[in-house]
Amino acid sequence: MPVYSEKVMDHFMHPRNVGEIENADGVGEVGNPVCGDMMTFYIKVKDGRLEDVKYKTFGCGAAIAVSSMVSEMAKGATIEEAQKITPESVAKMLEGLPKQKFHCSNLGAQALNKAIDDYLIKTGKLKADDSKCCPFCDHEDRENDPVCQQGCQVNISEAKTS
Amino acid sequence: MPVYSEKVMDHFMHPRNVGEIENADGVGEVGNPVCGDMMTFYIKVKDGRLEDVKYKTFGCGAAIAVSSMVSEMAKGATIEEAQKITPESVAKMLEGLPKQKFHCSNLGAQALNKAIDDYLIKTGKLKADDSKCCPFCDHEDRENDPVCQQGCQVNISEAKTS
Amino acid sequence: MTKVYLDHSAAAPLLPEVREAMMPYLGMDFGNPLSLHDWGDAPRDALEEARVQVAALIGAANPEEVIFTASGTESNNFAIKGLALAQQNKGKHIVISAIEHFSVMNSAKFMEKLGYEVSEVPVDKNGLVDPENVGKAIRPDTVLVSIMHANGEVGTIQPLAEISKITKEKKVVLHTDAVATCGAIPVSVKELGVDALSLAGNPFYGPKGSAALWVRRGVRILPLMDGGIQEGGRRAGTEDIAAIIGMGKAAQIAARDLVERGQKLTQIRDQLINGLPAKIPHVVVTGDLVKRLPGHASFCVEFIEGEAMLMMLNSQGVAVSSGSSCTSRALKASHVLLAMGYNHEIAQGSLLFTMGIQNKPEDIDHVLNVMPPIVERLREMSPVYSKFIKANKGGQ
Amino acid sequence: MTKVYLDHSAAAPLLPEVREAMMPYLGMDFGNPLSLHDWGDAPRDALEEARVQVAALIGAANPEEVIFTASGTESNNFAIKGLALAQQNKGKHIVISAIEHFSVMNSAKFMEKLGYEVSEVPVDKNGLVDPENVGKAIRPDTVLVSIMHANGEVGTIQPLAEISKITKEKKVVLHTDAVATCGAIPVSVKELGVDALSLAGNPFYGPKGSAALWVRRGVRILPLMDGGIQEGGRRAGTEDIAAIIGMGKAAQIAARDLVERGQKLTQIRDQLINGLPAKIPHVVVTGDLVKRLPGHASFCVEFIEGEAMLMMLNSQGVAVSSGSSCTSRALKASHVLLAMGYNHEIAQGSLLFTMGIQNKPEDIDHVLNVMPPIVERLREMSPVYSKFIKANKGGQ
Ligand SMILES: Cc1ncc(COP(=O)(O)O)c(C=O)c1O
Ligand SMILES: Cc1ncc(COP(=O)(O)O)c(C=O)c1O
Repeated sequence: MPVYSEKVMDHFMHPRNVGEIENADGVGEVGNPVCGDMMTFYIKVKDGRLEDVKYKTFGCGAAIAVSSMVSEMAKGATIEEAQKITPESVAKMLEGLPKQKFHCSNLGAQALNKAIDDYLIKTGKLKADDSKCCPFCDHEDRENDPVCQQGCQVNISEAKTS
Repeated sequence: MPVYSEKVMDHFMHPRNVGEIENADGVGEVGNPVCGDMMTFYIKVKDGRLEDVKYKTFGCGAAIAVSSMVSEMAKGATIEEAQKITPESVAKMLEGLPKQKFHCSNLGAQALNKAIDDYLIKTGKLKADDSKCCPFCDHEDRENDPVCQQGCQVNISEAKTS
Repeated sequence: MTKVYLDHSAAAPLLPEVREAMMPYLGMDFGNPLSLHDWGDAPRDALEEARVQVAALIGAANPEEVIFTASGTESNNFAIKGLALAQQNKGKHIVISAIEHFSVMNSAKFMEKLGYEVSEVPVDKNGLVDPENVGKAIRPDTVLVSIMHANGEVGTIQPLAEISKITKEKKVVLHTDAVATCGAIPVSVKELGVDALSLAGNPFYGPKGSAALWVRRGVRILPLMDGGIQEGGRRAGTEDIAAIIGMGKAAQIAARDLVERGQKLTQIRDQLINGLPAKIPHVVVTGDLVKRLPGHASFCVEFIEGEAMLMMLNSQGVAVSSGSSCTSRALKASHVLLAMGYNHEIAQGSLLFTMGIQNKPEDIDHVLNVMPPIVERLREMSPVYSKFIKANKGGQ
Repeated sequence: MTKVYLDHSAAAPLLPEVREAMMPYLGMDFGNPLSLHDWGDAPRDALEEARVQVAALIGAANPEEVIFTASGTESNNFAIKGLALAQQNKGKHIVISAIEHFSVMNSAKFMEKLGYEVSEVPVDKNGLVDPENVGKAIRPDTVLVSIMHANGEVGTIQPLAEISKITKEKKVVLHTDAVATCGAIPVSVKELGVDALSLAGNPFYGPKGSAALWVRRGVRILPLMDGGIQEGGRRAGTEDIAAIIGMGKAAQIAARDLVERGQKLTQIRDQLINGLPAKIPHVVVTGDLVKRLPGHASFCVEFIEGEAMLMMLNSQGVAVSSGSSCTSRALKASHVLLAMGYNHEIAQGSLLFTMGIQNKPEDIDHVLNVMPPIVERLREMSPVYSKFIKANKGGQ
């Protein structure tokens, strides 16, 4: 059996919505080369809906497929709907991800959310506060652990010194 | 390749001179079930020659072949000639013995020598003194080692208590 | 010449179906299961299929609990060293039986070098461990008990389900060396109640170089093979997929044929166990007559030595062992027989017949025909026998 | 579709002659080499013949110095743990290089749990160890130095003969992991001056599950596998004769064809090493260009990630690795590239092509054709690349 599901392979080989949006309403960047995967999401908002979603991704097959899937799930959705996209729902839509890929590569939903937050902050609908975020994958559950347990699993203290 | 040489197999399958000699001139018993091999040699002496040599052996294929070969080498020899039979010369005549069999099973020369000593003591030509002998294989080089290094390699102190 | 192979505990032939199953992995499907490209797919699938098959043979709920190794010896080393070291903060005391295979016994001895203490539980004349004695041997600092499921030399099957009641109560990890039982009798890790279990492929007609350690989920173990991330990081080293798939196939067939094989082997075993002492005086059956492996008949023939019998049987086309194949070249008498209370002299006369699925009742007939003259010849040559005869005459 | 396998360091196909040589031992000659009856003869002869063949491949004077194991990983674990433990009264300090295979590195880490200290000697940008640094790392309590012969990930061959001058002078045991070199380049334990050497069969088209540790006579080592008396008591466990005879045959053929193979592989290696950077900008060759394994081409492709390239190459029928096969599923960037001074970002773009004797120049042509569009596509998608382009535009 191949490592990746057919759905993942399809999105990896034919990623949807790749690119940047000039003058995007929100931009969200997550990840870091230490962890191996980086994504930048761009959104265009109109009437509370994500009129356009684009991204650029540095990373493995899973990371690329995840970005593509997230862009498809988000495009045309309301902000509230898009905020409900989770790593789990993305993995499900992709017909599963290999276990060891789940955390590290499945950053699309976070990147999208960060782009949405960026939009919300820019438009004054949200106050900037990312104190709880991992600096590498921007996972929210960091809680000052030296290792990003819930997110990219990078050893943060080690990675910072090296 | 078989474990044993053809010569060993021949002597093992068709041992020469098996048996006891009633009213033997000398009897030599060596070995012990701890070590796995026991041999009793019987000799009949006439005019300084071993007129007859017989033996009984409890032991592995090598032990039986060794006994048989020693009996052949000794039969008809002078006492002096017979005393010169060594484990090495026996092994050579047998076209080699497996390494791990060399010490433990190659007691034939010692048993023969013990039978000769027995004859020499009985006839007043030798004083009894076996203080340096291993109690299991009767090797001479014991020198108060707890393990019979040169002979049967039995751990003497262990074997005595068990 | 009639050829009768009765040394299956030393080595068993591969089943043709097993060899068939292995061939692709010695050919086109040579890839590494860790590879992310197409060449990794077939070996990865094969690996996981074999894991399911082996788990099924031992009634393990979760295939991921099966860790493939390269020999029964490796599984036992892994278990003893890995389970003990993983708990070194808890204590440094290990309990084993007095008749364990050398791979358990010498692994425990190795742990002594690292500051552990080892207690040996005795066995009775039939080679049985009394569960109560296991309980008595357990101390507050005991971290591991290892009692073999069946002994390969005397065939005795231990009351593991009763032993596990005690280790569970005392919250001590229980390992069992089931190399001799898996594929020969029904083995269920659940019913046995053990925490870890060693098995090997060759005893049930799988390839040499195939074996496994099953470790219950949640039980901590340190690797014996440090290195890469194979086997979930628990056993590093490129997997020998051909061996593993062969073990899986053999496990599948063993599970299917277990009952039928057992009945057949028990029948010819009893033919020999009853026949030999009836034909030859002063022959004792070693091991338990009831709690016994099918296809396993072991004896001590008094007054003569095992290897000599073995060689003469060989000249009649019959292959057997004296003691376990591992001990046959060592210079010491079987520690198993000594622990069961036999003296050195009798232990030297040990002879072991292990039957396989290809053996027939006629094979046993052949043995029963050729054995008596062999024993007679060797006894005629034996100084021990002549002493016995003289002593008995003297006594009359 | 064109199929091009360029991942021989992950797994190599068996030579047909090797498979032929193995077959009897998967069939009629299934016996145990320790058996004293006829069934033991053929496997025992095979075992000793293979030992001679393997000894010949590495220029070992004495075949008895070769101990068969089941993987390169086992050989390395055996060496590091066994050589260190055998000298524990002398000292508890081990020196390794910073780019050892995980089986050496993690074995050394395991020894730290037993109270040993481990020093890592750095490497330069090409992955070379400076022998002087080995000398500096040795302390009065150093009992073992282990420096790999060649690294499987970047192909760099170490100056072992110079390193052994230092260890001999300082009277410290020197082990080398030669899994990547044996059968690929001439290896002579005498010329290298080492005391112990690990090798495995699959890299030279022998079976998986076959490997060996050579230990110079007189050098003390404790077993990793405790148990029976196989391999002179140094490695217990029933021997996998089929694997061993396969390794012997493969060693014999490798010794015969070494020079020819080396020339051919060096040629197609250089075709790729020269061709790829010429066709694609921002590609760096990793490892030394001269002191390099034949058939080994490794790169870092900037701005994109290795696995994505690997998967796209796979869709074009090309099989490669990113980092070693063992690390490809781990979540960390290659410790080898980081130790050589590459940063994380570049290290993520690692790509490894390992060629085998069946590869042809056309295979490399195919790679050189399909690679550029793959890299282009992935760079177009890469936020790192767009930042680089923007920064460069700004700078102009
Ligand atoms: C240099 C080196 N050492 C050791 C090993 C481990 O060998 P094995 O996978 O046979 O355990 C490898 C495997 O690729 C290697 O390249
Ligand atoms: C009970 C038992 N445990 C362990 C082993 C060792 O297995 P292996 O020879 O596969 O290492 C044996 C081998 O005969 C055995 O009978």
